Amino acid sequence: MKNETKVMSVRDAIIMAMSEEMRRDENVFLMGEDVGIFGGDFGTSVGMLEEFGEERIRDTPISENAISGCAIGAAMTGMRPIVDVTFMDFIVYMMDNIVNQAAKTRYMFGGKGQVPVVFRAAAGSGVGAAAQHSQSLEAWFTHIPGLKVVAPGTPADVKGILKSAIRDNNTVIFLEYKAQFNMKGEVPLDPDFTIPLGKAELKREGKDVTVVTYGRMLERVLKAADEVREAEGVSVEVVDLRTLMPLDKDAILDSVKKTGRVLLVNDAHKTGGFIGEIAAMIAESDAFDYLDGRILRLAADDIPVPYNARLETAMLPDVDRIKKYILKLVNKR
Amino acid sequence: MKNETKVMSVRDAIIMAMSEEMRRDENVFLMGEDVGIFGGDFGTSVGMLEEFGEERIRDTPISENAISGCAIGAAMTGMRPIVDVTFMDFIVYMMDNIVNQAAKTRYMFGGKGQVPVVFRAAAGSGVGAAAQHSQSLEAWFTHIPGLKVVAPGTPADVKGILKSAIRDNNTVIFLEYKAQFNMKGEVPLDPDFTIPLGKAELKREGKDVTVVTYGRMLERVLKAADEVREAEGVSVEVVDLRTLMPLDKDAILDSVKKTGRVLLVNDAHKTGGFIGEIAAMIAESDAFDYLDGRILRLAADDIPVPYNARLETAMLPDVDRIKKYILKLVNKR
Amino acid sequence: MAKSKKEKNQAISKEKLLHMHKLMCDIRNFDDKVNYMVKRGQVPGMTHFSVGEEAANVGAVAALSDGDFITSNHRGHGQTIAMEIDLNEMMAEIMGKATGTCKGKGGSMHIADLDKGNLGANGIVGGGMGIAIGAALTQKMKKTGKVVICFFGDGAVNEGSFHETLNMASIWKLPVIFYSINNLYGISTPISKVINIDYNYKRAASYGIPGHFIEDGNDLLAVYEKFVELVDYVRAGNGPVLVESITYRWYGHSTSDPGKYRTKAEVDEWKKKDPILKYKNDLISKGLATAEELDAINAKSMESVEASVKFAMESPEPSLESAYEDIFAD
Amino acid sequence: MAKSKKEKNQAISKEKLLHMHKLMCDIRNFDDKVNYMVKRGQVPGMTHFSVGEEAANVGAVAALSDGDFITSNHRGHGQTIAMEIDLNEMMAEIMGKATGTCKGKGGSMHIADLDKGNLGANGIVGGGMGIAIGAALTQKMKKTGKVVICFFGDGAVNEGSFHETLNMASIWKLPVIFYSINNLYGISTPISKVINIDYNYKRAASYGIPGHFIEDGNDLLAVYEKFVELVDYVRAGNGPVLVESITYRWYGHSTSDPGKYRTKAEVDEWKKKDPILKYKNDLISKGLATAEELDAINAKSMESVEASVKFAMESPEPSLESAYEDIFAD
Ligand SMILES: Cc1ncc(C[n+]2csc(CCOP(=O)(O)OP(=O)(O)O)c2C)c(N)n1
Ligand SMILES: Cc1ncc(C[n+]2csc(CCOP(=O)(O)OP(=O)(O)O)c2C)c(N)n1
Ligand SMILES: [Mg+2]
Ligand SMILES: [Mg+2]
Repeated sequence: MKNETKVMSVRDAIIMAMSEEMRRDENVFLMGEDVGIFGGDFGTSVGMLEEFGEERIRDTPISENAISGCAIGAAMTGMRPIVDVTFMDFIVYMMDNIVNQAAKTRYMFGGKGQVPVVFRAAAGSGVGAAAQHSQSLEAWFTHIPGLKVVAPGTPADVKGILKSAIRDNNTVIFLEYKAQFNMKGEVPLDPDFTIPLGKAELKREGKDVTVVTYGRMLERVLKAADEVREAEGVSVEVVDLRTLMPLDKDAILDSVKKTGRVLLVNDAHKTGGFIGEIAAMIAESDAFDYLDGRILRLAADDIPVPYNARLETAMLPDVDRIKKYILKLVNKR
Repeated sequence: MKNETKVMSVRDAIIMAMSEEMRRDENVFLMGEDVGIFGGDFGTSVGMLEEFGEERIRDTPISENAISGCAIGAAMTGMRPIVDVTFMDFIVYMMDNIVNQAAKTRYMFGGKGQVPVVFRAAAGSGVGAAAQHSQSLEAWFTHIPGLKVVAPGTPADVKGILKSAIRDNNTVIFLEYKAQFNMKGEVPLDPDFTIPLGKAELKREGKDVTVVTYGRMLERVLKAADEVREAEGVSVEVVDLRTLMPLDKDAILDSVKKTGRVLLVNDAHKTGGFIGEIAAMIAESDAFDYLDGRILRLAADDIPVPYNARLETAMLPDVDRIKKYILKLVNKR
Repeated sequence: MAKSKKEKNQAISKEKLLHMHKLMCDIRNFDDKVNYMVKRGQVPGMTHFSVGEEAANVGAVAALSDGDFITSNHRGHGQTIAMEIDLNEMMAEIMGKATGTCKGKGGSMHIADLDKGNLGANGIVGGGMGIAIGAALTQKMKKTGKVVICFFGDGAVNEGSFHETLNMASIWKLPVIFYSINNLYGISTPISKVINIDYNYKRAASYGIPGHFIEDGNDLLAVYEKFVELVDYVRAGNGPVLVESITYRWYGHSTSDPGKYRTKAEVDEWKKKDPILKYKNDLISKGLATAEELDAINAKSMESVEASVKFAMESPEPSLESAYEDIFAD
Repeated sequence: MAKSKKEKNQAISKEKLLHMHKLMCDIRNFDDKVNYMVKRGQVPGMTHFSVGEEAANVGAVAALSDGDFITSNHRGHGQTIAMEIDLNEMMAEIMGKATGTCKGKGGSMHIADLDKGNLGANGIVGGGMGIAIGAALTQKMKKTGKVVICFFGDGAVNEGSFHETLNMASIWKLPVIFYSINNLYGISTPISKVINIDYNYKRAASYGIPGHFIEDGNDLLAVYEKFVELVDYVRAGNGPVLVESITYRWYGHSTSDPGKYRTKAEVDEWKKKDPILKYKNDLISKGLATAEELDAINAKSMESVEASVKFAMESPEPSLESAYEDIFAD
């Protein structure tokens, strides 16, 4: 098993990561609405009830405040809960517990206690679920000291990052993307396979332009990078953050210093989104002096997510727009 | 009364603004915990119960979800509620209503309906209230299309902006600062005095450095600007945003183009804060080409707010640090 | 909507009896059709159906008068049709067209027509409750004499918003009827697994308000008569009430639902309790209408649903620019 | 903390009787002192006092055994002292010193000692309830036999978290006692203005759990005996209970409170119902202790409070670097 891989979906990678960690550590358990016999709103716990039983695959009432609070209290006393938030939009009802409690507990209590909870939140648009079921709200959490935030973009990264998140002794907000549960890729089968939090990965090495991205947009960025390399000979370096907080600043800055040009891409609303923080971080760093052009951003437009599929699609960066921006940076268009 | 002014505190400016609007429009009313006989947690409705009675100065249970939801439903049907959130930290319990309901109502319903509510939230640290009572969370709301966000920094601006917020047909998050309720200044007595939302003001004109700020930090920025001008002859232009959303981009960019150097200052946690958005906006604009140096940020450190007063103070930009950064930008230090 | 609040004490007019039948048929036919289209990929997004719950919806709304309000939830088609929102516009909305109630921007979960007293379907469980009490507060402050029905499911009763809004409505004596349509499940989760009492309407006691129970939510006249009583009570300024009716949804929770959590036998059992069939038999046996009359209404309803599909199909997609409109009010 | 859960059926040992007196005196003296210092600007931040509520706090905690847990709220000094947290460290915390329970980073509203089963005072009304049921879930999953008391006020009962957590604890039969200390006001707002029933403990019925009432929350033995019973019940795996006691806070809500919402007469009336005096008279009249013994305990308590002030005053301020520590666990 050590070096074996298998092609599987993000959904299956999530199930595998949770199941392995639950086998490994009896303190790990999953709770949330319809995680049991239903197998999760997005099928991300199908089969787990059968293996782990009702105590550890815990169906809850529709009570997001109690779910999140209960997870935190359990974590403070020795358990390691995973919460299936389902649609990230519902995290609005968990804000006190995540922001005022989990993030601050250890600090307020002078270094005592820890809150190892993973909140798995299905982010983003792409399934025709409209304004209240399509948000990517990671920027709320990256702003709060004491929280870790991760958003892997491939099935393998999903497995490795989720396992690290479960093992981490802090509260982790884990973004998974509704539009990508069926996305497939090679995933290591080794139950010891993990990916450290806080480390970005160069998914492509390049010298002309740096593109920094994470989560859902990685797929499109890679496609765009490959296409512009192919068609225009532009060498794009793709920095896949995977972890937003703690942020791997060095990976970003090193790449920017190398290429002198940078495009930031994510799927949250542009204004106030996390890529704004990255732009600011670059602009105040010594990498600024290496910049050959503006720091460009591509993100979701600043509108609530519309229901109509064409409109929903249009508000997001697509491969063409990403390519256009890359070429703009190298003055090819 | 037309051109008269009076020196008064921020607290009194708030009371005056609300009272004038309540006299002017019978649909305006105030609701929140202890707004009645107690006069508000911060004294911001003292005396109003006596003038307007219990129906319009409405004490509520400790039920932030119901308070915010009720305000929104009332607004959708013709009223214009003002909600005293008290400590901004408690807005965690209002997130669904503000973000999923108020911000999206008009859009989701295809342009029907409006939600004229003002949420007055006491932000920031400075009163020894520790991690759960000291946050400035404006960045959560500037990220959500459909909301307006304002943060005036002088008693006169507080009056003028609050009145415009009450008259606005959209949901407005109004930041007031716990540490500044007693701050005094000249305030116009004219009940027709308002300040338009979405317009920044140059609080100082200058040519060497632009400092963009808002809210609580304005006072410190002005002091720093005056002191460096005095002591070092550095001419600082201070752009006071007052409104964060909609953002007066032109005011910022024009100033940056003029000075070529920019410092951004606020009192929220640095990472993911709203000034990061401003930095990103500058870095992707044509003003980038005018920059003579990095875009610097000064904000609260990325730690939960500690109780101890010295620690609480140290985590915030003070006049000296602001001066140091200004001088850094002009290479004087 | 009923025009008179006195109706309880009078015989219900034949016109009204038949109209309620029509509305139930509309709901059934509309949702059957949408379900059919969903299965064929002709509906672009998430939907939730009211089939099986027609009486529970129509009976409640039928007790309202012009100018009254409702708030609805994700399973809103039934309430919305009962509120006489245009079928063409509803179908167009579900198909994401520019002619839809929400110009194609809201979709199934947000169908509403604020101009007609429907303050919104809501994608957030418990999300409409605050809006409902706020609308009721306006009626009280402005002394309009209008009332609000706040619709929600059995699963929603464990949201904090339920507790906070019932309490606030009670202490302020707001004219709102909290109405839990108990279809026994929240997605896959049986209500018996998530509350430790038999029926949720009993929670009214916590707020010092009356709790009412409609044991057979598939009995249109029982629902209607109860709501006439409740609307009267609430309109008279007595403060809010909580009412619960028992019914069942025939289809899965939403667009895709493997349905492992309930047996076919259970579903079949409930299909026998078909609210439309029951009402039809009722009217016929009481001599209030003939089978022919009722069937003709259904046939017409099917036609109007087909027409709504045609309307929707022929309607234009919203323009890309329209995505950037309607965010802020002037 | 009591070591035996059988105690209810036995006479309470004299040692325990006197120890409970000591704890009440500690709360009184500690908070009197802090209040004195607040008035002189010697305390840097927000504080809330437990004076008047000593019996309601001590009687509850005294029924716990080692290894049990509490969650507390903004008015946490009383519970924390009852949990035997070190007075020196508490005073140092309130003065923001490095030697404080939270190294000066938490302050009055967050005094806690997680190592001693105190899962935190909490600045968010209702914020500790989720933590309480989570701690109870751990006990249940790990079969530790330990229980949790979740402390909150009368005002907190209208938070959504109250509803959601009581329900969840009930359906999962978690070992937690929800304890509302009803001091008649939430800041300035009388409980009678914000609920439409007489007592909140009756809301237990909504969750299918027992509701208990302690009419005189200033009667230490009444509180203690009720809690011995409840702790037994909960520890035996019967699921949660809700209990409410009536008491009164003598001081204002927090550091600054003009107190216009209640009359001096009312405050004076309640001061006559002093829980410490009552207990003292009780013990003396039953011949269980002498006035001298009790006064000596109080005198010693005052000394320890003075000593805590000295300790706190002499303690160092936390270093600036310390502000940047303790954010993440390894
Ligand atoms: C706050 C929130 N949590 C969870 C969901 C996901 N969700 C949508 S419908 C539903 C079940 C609702 O059950 P019920 O209230 O009984 O209504 P029904 O669907 O049975 O009509 C859930 C959990 C949601 N939309 N909003
Ligand atoms: C979520 C939240 N809302 C409001 C407050 C402000 N607040 C602090 S204490 C308090 C009153 C609490 O009343 P009660 O529960 O009766 O406790 P008491 O202070 O009387 O002990 C309020 C409203 C808060 N801290 N948290
Ligand atoms: Mg249901
Ligand atoms: Mg109280």
